[in-house]
Amino acid sequence: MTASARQALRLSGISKSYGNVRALSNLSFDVPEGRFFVLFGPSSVGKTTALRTIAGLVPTDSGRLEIFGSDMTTAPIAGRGVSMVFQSFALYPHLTVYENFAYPLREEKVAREEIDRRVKETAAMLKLTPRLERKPGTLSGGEQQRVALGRSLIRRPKILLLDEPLTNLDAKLRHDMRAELKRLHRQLGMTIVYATPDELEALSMGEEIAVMRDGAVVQRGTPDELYEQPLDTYVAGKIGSPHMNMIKATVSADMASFETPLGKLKTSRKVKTGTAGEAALLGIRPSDLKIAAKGEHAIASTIHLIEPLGDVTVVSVDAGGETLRMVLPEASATAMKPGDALPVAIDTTKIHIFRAASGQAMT
Amino acid sequence: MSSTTATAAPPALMTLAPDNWKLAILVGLAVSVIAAITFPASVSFWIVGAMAALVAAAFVVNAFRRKYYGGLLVAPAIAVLFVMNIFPLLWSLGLSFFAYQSNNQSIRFVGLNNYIKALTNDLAAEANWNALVNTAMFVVFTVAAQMVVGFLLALLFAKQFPLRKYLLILVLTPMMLSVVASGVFFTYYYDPTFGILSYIMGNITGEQFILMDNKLGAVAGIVFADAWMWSPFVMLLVLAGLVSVPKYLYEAAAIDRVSGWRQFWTITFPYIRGLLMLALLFRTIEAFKLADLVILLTKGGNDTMTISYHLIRIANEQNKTSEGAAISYLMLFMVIVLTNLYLYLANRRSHGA
Amino acid sequence: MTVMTKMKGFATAAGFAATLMVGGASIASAEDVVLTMAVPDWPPTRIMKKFFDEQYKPASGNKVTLDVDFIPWPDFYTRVNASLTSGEKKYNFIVSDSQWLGAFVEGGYFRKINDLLEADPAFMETFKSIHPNPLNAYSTYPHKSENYYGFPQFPDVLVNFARKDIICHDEEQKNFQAKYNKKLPCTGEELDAMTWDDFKNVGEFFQRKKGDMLAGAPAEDDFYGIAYQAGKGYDFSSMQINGFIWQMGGNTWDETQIPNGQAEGVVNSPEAVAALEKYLSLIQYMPPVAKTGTMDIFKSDELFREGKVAMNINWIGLGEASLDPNSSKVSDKLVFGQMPGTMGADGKMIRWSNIGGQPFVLTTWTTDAQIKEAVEFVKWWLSSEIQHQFAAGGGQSAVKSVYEDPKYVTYRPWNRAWAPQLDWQKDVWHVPQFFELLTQQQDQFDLAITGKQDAKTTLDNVAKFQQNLLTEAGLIQ
Amino acid sequence: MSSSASFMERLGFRKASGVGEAGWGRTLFVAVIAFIYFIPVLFIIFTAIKPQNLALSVPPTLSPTSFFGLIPDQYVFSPTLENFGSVFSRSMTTGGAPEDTGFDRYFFNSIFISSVSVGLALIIGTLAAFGFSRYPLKGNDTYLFIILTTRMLPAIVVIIPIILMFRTVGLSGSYIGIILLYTAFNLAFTIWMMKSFFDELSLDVEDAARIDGSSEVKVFFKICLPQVVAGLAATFVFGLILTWNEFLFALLLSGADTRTVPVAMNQAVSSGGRGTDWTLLAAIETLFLIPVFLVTFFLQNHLLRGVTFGTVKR
Amino acid sequence: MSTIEIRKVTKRFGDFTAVRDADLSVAAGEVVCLLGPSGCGKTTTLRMIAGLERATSGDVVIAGRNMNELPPEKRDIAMVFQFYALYPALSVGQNIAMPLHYEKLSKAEVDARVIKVAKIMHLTEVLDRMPSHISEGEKQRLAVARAIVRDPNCFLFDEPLSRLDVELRHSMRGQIKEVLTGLSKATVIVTHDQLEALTMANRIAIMRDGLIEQVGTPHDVFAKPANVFVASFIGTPQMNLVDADLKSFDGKNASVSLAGNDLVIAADPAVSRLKPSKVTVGIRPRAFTAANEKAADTIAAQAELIEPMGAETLIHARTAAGGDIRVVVPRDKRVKIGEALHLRPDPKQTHFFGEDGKAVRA
Repeated sequence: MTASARQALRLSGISKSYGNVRALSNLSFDVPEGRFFVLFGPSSVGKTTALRTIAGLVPTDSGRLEIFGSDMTTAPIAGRGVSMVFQSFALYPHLTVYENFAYPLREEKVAREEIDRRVKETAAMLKLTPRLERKPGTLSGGEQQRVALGRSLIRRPKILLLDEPLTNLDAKLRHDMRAELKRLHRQLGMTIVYATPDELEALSMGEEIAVMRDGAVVQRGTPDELYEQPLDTYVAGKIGSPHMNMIKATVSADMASFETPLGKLKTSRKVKTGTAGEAALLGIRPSDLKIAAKGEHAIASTIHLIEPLGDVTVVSVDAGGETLRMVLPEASATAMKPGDALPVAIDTTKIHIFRAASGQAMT
Repeated sequence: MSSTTATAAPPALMTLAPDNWKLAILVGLAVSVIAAITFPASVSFWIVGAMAALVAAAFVVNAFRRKYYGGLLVAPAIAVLFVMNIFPLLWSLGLSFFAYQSNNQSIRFVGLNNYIKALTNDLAAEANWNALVNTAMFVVFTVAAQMVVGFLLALLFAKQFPLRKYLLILVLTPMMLSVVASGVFFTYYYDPTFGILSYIMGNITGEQFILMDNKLGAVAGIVFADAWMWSPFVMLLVLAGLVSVPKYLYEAAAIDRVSGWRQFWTITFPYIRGLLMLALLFRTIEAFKLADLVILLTKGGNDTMTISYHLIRIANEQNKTSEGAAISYLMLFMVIVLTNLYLYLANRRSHGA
Repeated sequence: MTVMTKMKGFATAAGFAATLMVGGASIASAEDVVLTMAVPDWPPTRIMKKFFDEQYKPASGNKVTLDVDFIPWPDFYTRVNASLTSGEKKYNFIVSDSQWLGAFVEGGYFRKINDLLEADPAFMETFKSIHPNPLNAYSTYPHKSENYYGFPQFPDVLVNFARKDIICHDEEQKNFQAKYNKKLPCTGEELDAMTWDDFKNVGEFFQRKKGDMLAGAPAEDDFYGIAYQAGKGYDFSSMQINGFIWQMGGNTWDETQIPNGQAEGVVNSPEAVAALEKYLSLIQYMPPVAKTGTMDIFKSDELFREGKVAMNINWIGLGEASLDPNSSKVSDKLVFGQMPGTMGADGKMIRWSNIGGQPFVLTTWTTDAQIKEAVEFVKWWLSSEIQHQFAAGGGQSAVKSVYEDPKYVTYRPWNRAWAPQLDWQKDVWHVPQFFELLTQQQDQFDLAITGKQDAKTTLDNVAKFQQNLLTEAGLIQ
Repeated sequence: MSSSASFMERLGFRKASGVGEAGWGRTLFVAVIAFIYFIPVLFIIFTAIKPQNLALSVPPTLSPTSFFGLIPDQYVFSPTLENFGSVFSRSMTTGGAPEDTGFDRYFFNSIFISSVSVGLALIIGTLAAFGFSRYPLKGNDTYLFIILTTRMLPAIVVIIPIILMFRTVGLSGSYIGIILLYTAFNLAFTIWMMKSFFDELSLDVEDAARIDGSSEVKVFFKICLPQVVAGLAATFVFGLILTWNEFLFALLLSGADTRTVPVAMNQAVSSGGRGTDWTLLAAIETLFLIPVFLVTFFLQNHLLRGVTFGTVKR
Repeated sequence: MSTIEIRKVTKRFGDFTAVRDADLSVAAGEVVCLLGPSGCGKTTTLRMIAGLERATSGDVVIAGRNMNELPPEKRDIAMVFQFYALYPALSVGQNIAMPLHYEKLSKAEVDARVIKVAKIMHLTEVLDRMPSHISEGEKQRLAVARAIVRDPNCFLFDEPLSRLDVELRHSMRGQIKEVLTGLSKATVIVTHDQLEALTMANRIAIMRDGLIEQVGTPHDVFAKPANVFVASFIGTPQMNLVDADLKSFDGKNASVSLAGNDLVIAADPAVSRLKPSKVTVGIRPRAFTAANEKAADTIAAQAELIEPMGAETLIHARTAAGGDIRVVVPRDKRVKIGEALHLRPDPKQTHFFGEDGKAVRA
């Protein structure tokens, strides 16, 4: 990730509508060369359309698309140097794995021996060598996913677009594939634009994440930036699992403490833009809630629901009429029962403050 | 569906360009009119054809330059259908307003006379009406028989079992027979002296059995032969529907303790309904055209004349071309009304509860 | 596959297809004259083609080819009609049923041959030596005028096919005599002398159930005395019914009387009604298929050949199959006579019958070169030698010198009945409305045959229809 | 998938899967019924190997073998292959030498005309179906319906103008004419069938190919077409069966050189002086059945899969 | 008494044994999850309970009755299918009413029951729609609604959430659990997602290759995995399972050679049974603490890949032996790629597995 990297991709003001439905609304972002860039947002937010626009599968209504500096807004698909992995994998069902791999190379008129060499190399890299003569329909989901990946990688595209490639895999495979993809990216060094609705995928793989809403980017930044400084409640709610607890509050006159149902909370910083008495929302991540140690300032609460997730347990507690989720290590939650009282401590240094009206972060 | 590249602007009206279809139409029309006036029909036909080709070519080039792939893809089919179906249909529509006999090439405009004759002339209209009623009867009986038999056959083959493939082809074979051969053989099967049917019936009842000497028997004989030949068609479509019912629906029904009858109506039937309707549509269209079996089995005797055979006699044997055209247009009108009604019903049913 | 090889493959395929499509249409040069002929596919035409190929040497020295399109009988008219009316101008010669003359002469398809006859007196003489009944039927339009259009290809009449093993059996002879006080006809001459009443007696007498005694042995299957055509298709009842009507003093609409001849009152005259009633009354003695309206000439022939019937009235043209042991179970048991007649008031037999057979005609687009060769061919065909050979091979000849030759009766067993029958032949209408007249009449007759309406109603309907149609067409004033 | 509900979908087609299993008991049961259903065909086939003089025997002869005494002798005939020879060569005159009947030509015509026209309809119709499926027009169904109506009229109605047209153009009796006609005849059905197949395909797969550098033409030929092979096969079989046995067009529009078997078959039906030659007719039909039977048999798996896949909506 | 009990149930398809000697009992009000990777036989087991498959051998007992010979309709069970098995031709309301026809209730009663269930499952708004016109989540709820409209012996769920997207899956887990708690029936849920199993089940039966490997509470299967397979299947990220040589054990501390490190670690006394041998040491990714320098109880590794997961960060670290170790650290603990780590496993969360893969525990 060098600062001087060229821009592999630049979208400026791209809009696209299907009939009355606006898929992309003045979408702009750029991706430096070699970056693992994630488009994150819930379904039907325009991620797929954005990727298809980059690939050239969807003509834009307005705006400009540059790939490595040249205008590609209306260029044919073939010359863009972009390849794509579809959510549905979109393997050629009538061709063997070998032929699926070879297809893009044949289209590029690569010599037969070279095709063979690269197919075998790719198959080896993706551990698909024993499957080369099989048809996609006979492969497991994970294998199909790897074939789709291999087919996109084999012609060494400058930009690789991945459209929710892990959605159709089962839970365990999804976890394993994240690290695999990350390794591949590091190994091959290409620019990747990855669309996903799964924040874990976004956070764990993305070097940079653009959070999308209604066809536009609402915030972009590194995983840390998004986690630590969400610009609004939308981003705050989407990034981090379990979701951030939101507590209604009123800004006090000192601009640093807030009236909440849990009592008065004093944050470690002052808000500069707010006014006293303004309605605010305090965002507290479940992991920033702790069982209060003895003597620590604690909020009294009652356990409402216990969800063991294996390594950790999500415990929902009722406090002052608000429900708060907190994440506890498995071991420390085993003895808990719903109805038990639990003293909770809040790490006030990590409270996020939003305007109740607009949802924007208060600085 | 990608057409990201900018499309070239269409050429101005008077530019001489291969994609200027507007100009091509103008030129084509002008040349055609002049040719039709100056040359005999056999020559002007080709000139008009060439002009049509010119216009078509201009359209194609235009479509190609501007990437109207849809139009390009559909064009050959439309061209063939136009030349071989739509054009002849329009031609015969035109003919139906003339008095024209093909063996005697005089032609005279008579307006709606052919239609009026077909509908009101006491001899012609009665024959037409009679043939129409018979046709309706055959449509109802043959289609009903085919649907029922085809459906039952499909039920037989709905499950996978050993040798299914081989038994299925046996049942499909009647559809592959030439109507001439199977029809002629049915006259044999029904023959009171030589035929198997009368032989068996005679041995059972001890009395002479003549199937085709009354209307009921004649209709039954024709319906049986037709149903025998075409039930496999219905079967194939229904079978396709049956095997498409997901097995888990039946499992769910078993868990939900749904009765067999209700299972059929709420699970099986909705799945085959579409294909059943398709089969019904195609077979109804074909049944409307029933002629060959009637010709072979009864020659229209015992009051089995169908509209299609009636038309063959009028238009072909008697060479009353334009009169036949008028009758067939009346018939087409009816078929279209019926089909639309059918499609309307089909759609309403699949959309309603 | 590269683009080039694909292109080559395509070009080859296209070339092949084009060859196939163009092939077949060969063009005649000066020396090579091709006469294209549309004929029904049956022995008389096959024989003609065979003789031509084996024997014909054109006097002109040109290479003449007879390109014969053998079309199956059931579709013959449909196909020829389509070819003619489509204007494809394919055939030079067409074997036409005599009744089609009007339709196609009026349409301008059939060529008048008077000029050809007049140009060649010898040819005219041969032509005139054809028996006048077939000549009128096959060649003239308007009927019995001096306008000639065709040459007889195969002249045909109805005769009585009988089983001598049955009718000459002593036991049967004796029983018949006892029952009807009349001798059961056995020889050809005795058959000649039969009236329809005798025919009816035979029908009644020989109706046997399976297992009944028949000619000294138990019948293997139901057996019937008589059969004749009573089918709805084409002309498969009119040809028989017309005979009854003419014999019994009635008449059909007479086209030679245009424009004064009437249908109403003629077609449904009391005599005609009585004739039709007579015809219908015999059907009950026939095999049951007659009741279904599908007893056409082929069905009655089949029944006869399979040994289900004692006597059958049918065309000589269908006779060959009866003689062939492969297709006939009765090939060695046959005796033939003239069709039964009606005893006139004067004690003389009246035998009017509807003529069968076909002429062949020339089409109007035939070129002069082709016509020249065509005339040569026809002259050769009508030559005594070839006509004899044709008759010997299973055909018939209407040329006087041929059928009067004593040898003639030896060719086929039914030839004895041939010449006397010729004098009693009439024909139906030759007018362009022929098919409308025929189909409506056949429909009506079918209703009568299958018992749906009586003879009077039937003929009234026929007459009314004919009167209407012919008036509209200007043929009746 | 496709944005608008297709015509088929409105008719109520839905997704496929799973077939039940049954055992030999079912086989036996179905075999009995299938056999009964097949009897009229079997009788024709048996007639083809009967001696001519037994064709109309009463009682009918039913089997070439007694099946170890199971069938009484009176119903048994001794088989012969002579009739098949007669199809191609037999004596056409009384006592004459056997001659060529032209049936080799008719068989060739049937095969050539059927395969070319069904193939052509498949090509043109598939292109059109793809067009209708991928580039939807407003009122798509209406166009399809109009195409369908071209099949609704009795053939005789279009035949009149077609004869007139052929006469003007000089296509009467040519291969081109009859092939074009059959092509049009099959087109409506082909477009209908194939459109529903294309509607089923995943558009993502096509887009994947575009991204892999394929032109639109290649996307169609290398990606879409191979996926609808079952549909092509099913459509081919249906078209073939209909075209193979077509009679009226063939009778009226084919010449002596382009005559097909169904027309020529009538040689055996009231063949002049011989009435119906039952054994000959049966032999012709049996021979005529073989090609289409084999094609259907070998494409049978595709046929059922094709019909299911193509007409059933996800 | 258990509502569902299967005893030594085996299912063979030809040569293939899908389920082998499965024993399981589910008490009234208890939710048991059958958890395992695809093809492990869990669905087959469920289908045998439902009667959709016939057990090759063994007994299926429901509500005290042996059901071996009874078809599904006689077993009085309700089931939710993986693909929901909604009747496509029936509206949502009619779908819910379908299981009630058997009971021959009056129309009013049926309607009342349907509306009641629709309220519970939030389907009131869509009662008149067709299944093809409702969202994926509504379909799933409809499938559940159709099951709970009855009062059956037990409920069976086949992969009920597998078709939903991430967010929906989260929320439906809770909803289903809530509904099941209210119903208090014996329930079997089949799933391949351990999160679903852990959150919804009272007990989890983990299956592999037709065998039930372990049955236990969520805590049991997580904290005391019976064998390597269970250990690897439960917990995210997956437990590190490292091959090691057990050199010696002094009754308290084990000395092992592991991933290129010699390590002394406190271990369960039962480890003594293993003697010196090959073992597998299992350590949860969250069970490491980072030491500043190498020590006798640390494993040396190099951070290779870093996956931020929000509150925590997953580090893939490479050991000297080339193996991969997953370590989860809180997000404030910043690690750079290539950084050398000294990882100290928590002995309490370290598991020893013998060569047979079985956990060694006192």
